[in-house]
Amino acid sequence: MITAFVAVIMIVAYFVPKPEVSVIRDDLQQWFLIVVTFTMVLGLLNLLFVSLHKARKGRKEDRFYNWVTIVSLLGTMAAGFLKGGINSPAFDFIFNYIYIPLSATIFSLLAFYVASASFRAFRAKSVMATILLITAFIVMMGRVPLGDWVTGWAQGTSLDFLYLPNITNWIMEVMNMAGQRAVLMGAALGLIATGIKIILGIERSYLGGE
Amino acid sequence: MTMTFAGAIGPFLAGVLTLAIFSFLYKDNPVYKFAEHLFVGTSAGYWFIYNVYNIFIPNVWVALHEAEGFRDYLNVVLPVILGVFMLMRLIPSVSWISRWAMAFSVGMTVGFNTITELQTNVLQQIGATLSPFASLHFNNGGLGASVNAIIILLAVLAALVYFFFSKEHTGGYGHIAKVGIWVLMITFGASFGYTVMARISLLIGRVQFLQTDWWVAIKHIIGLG
Amino acid sequence: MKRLLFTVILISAAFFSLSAQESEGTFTAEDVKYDSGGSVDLAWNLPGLEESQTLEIYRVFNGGEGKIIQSKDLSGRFSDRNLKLKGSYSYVLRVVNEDGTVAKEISAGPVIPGASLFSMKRAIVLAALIIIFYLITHYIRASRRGIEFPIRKIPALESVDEAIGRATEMGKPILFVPGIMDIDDVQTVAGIIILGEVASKTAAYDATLNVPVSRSMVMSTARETVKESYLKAGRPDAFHENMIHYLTDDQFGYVSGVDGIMAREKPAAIFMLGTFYAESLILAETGNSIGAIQIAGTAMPSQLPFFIAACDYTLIGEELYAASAYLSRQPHMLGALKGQDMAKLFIMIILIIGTILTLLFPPVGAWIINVFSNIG
Amino acid sequence: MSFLEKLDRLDRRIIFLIIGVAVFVPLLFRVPIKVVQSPIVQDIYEGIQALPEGSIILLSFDYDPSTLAELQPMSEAVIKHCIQKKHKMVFIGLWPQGPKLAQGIMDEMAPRYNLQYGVDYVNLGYKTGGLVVISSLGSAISDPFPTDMNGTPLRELPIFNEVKTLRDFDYVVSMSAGDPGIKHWVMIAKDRFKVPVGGGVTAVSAPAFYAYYNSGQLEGLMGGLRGAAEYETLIDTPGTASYGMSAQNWAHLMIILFIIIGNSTMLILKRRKEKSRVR
Repeated sequence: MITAFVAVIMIVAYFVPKPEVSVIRDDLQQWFLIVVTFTMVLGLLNLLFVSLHKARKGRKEDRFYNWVTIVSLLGTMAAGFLKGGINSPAFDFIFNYIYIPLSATIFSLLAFYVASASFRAFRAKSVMATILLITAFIVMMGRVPLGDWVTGWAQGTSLDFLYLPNITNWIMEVMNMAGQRAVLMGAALGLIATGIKIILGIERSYLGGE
Repeated sequence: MTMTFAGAIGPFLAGVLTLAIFSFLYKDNPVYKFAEHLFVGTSAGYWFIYNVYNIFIPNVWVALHEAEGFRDYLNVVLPVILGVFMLMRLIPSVSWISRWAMAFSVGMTVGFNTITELQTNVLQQIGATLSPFASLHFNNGGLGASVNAIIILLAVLAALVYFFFSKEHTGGYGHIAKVGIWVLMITFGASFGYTVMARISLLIGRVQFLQTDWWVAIKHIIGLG
Repeated sequence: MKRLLFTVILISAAFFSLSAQESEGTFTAEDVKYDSGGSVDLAWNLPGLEESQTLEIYRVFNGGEGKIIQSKDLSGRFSDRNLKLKGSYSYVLRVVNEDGTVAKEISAGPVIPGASLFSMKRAIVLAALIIIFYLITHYIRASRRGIEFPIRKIPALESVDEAIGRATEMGKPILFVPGIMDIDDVQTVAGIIILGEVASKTAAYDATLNVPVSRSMVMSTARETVKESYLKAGRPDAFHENMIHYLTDDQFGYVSGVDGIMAREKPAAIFMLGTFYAESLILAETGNSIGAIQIAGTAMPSQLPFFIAACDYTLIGEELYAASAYLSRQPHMLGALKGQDMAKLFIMIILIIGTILTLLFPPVGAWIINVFSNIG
Repeated sequence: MSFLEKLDRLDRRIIFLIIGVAVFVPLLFRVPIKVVQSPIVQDIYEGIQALPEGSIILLSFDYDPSTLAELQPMSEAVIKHCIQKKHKMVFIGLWPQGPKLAQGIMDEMAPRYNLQYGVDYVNLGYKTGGLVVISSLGSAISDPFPTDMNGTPLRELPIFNEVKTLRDFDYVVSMSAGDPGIKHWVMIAKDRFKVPVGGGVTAVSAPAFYAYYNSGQLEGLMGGLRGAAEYETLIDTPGTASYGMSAQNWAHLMIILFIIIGNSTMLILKRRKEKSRVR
């Protein structure tokens, strides 16, 4: 009920720019922001409780690490409330020398996983996978000097179209664009249909089955 | 490069943490676990503070202080109440209250997404596919672009055919669907190639950091700098 | 003589009026019609502006004045946006000499930046929404009247039985990963619906199901759903709450947790259905290395390549949403899916007709393109 | 177990090691690599090159440290180019961390090239608001930025004798990792105020901006590390991107080899199995 009501207001308000109506849309958006912030607080409390529980009653060898989580969480929050807030030197230090290196490094681990997956998992098991691999191949070659070395002879000649960076650009600008568009349209329709089902009350599993 | 001892500590610490994460590649170990838990804690704390300063303070605190009249108050108090409902999930006996907040949140996302998805991902994409045809010409300069516009149109159509669910992929229709899935595979292959590149760039950034900033900091700390 | 005098007067009048206009210039402020409100169009024309002078435009509102434009252009237009609706705005244009003295002042307004009852530029969105809404509800109603809609084979979903069967034979568990987002994400909802179908099969085969989640709300929803499936299958005794367990909200913490489960329990079938980000590759690679049958699905375009390359079957984008209808075969779900297909057909027809019109009647085409591209 | 079977079940740590070495070694030896130019990068270079000496460039740092690896080399390359051409630079940031990143570059460059703060360059700092900040720059720079990053009023900085509004800039360069970013500079600075806009984005998001380039709304674009390396080659001063590019090159080569080896062992083993089954 609430869901459908809110959703319909949002949709109607989009089409009616009359201030009396569109203001509701802006207000609701503000509300949403605030509610989402609370969701984040919820996640944070969850994390804190779970860690506390594990830190006291979990497996012995894991207890220490849960304290690490708790202390770093509270420490970061404390630094944020110091004078200067988000720009305080302490918060800056945590951000620049702990948060940034850790998050960048964790994401860079994926470079290694890509490599190992390319060896063990990315196999031409089917026609589809083969097409995908060949395209990935060309694009990877075309984006580094390797592509120039291998096909540099073709550049500027009548076989210019065989020059790998050119093929890469064409794939990106034509085939990739078309495919992305179709995926976007399809997924958008799927989402809209689910939205309509939710508004009509046909779909209500998000409430945890009643 | 000038660097104070105190200034060297930060990069030094960052370098150690970087290596701690990399140590996971060999195998899971206490040093990695420490760094991972440190990351979980700091990132949760960081986003919390970020939200406090960017959402809570301007939208709740300041808004409450500058509120004029009933309506402005309502605009702060009601969402805060809904937010508190959300927190009720932590208390099992009243966790059903959080469903109201969830219902609101789902309603917002549905109402908002339905429109934006329709506008940007359906209608404007139609416009973008059609627009090259307005300047279509098959002379020397425009030939490539025109052929590309036609290829894009056909590829979009074929890929959409693949997404039809109410008809078996058989006969000529099946062939079109087949072309469609090929288009999709080429798309995914291309974005695969690009993502690989971005991930390796990130790794390069970390290695460059270790080789320059960290190295300078180490030299400094042991008194060589 | 009289005539001459008359002519002189006429010419000088014209001259004066011209020069008057030249020195005065024009400055107008108008509300933008059929918009979403909050904008005023300003236009000025000052042929007499000298090289050394600059013009400044001030917005006057609530007794306060704020400079919005500083320019040396003789004429120009500007849209003042983000104004309060129903406020009364005036504008003052001042021509300022080099030494800072004001040479001239023209005011315009007051204007009330109103909004119309309906935004014309968005009409196309409304039309599209009505059509899609009609198509989907129409086919849902048709399905309720008992009309059956066929559905094509989706290989990834055909293989669900096979995967569960194999896991049962081998006596190994089945792992279901519903992504890392909360339940208000539509993809997560789609994932949970499929979980319900998977659970009724594991209940029937008496296989072990393991569902690690990263959100508490997803956990409670998933528990309800799985419980219901086990009840319907007549195996309430086989259901345990801790089949579905919470790991952590944190992305990488969750991934290393799931990775650990894969390494320890070596599930024979792994389902990954929902919203995935960078973790897709790590999960798919590990799953592949333990030799499990992997069925994945997401609508995140950037993660699909990894799933397709490393998993046995992948639901691509819209297929994920179609999955619940496919597995449950509930009439209204199939009807909605048919409506979705019709909407797609409609888009394709627009694309084809649009192309033909653009090629044959360029002005009509330009209009169509504008309608689709410039949505207010 | 035959060699091929062993290869098929290779420990992934060996693969990790190979990739690590492929990235680490080229970076250690700093082998710059010359990359072939693409027109989209060349255009932004030529745009800045063609401006008369002493033109004023606005550089917007619209990213944070998470995309440093890709975007910082671009910023460095463009700043070096501006210094070579004796252009004056004004830095701002639409992202909170951006101006600090600009500061980091200038702390190193300013003493080396003898640049004077306030005359040759100015750092205005960060303002929240994105699109709104840009459009208010259009009316007067002093509206969103009454002072620079250090709190000095703009009238005390000589550079602002010539520059009053966004229109007075000769070029806008945005290094952009998302929203707000280069898209908004195009929408306001280019479309509304007719100031040429160019810049750089991450490799992942680059394809989405080709449309702006093709329509002429964007003068030129650097995409990812490769774009930065191309720019470095154009100004003939190899920097981090050029060194990084050779590491990228080797890493890609390795990944491509992995795919080939992985697939060929699979095929050979499959064929063997089939043969043994026939027997």
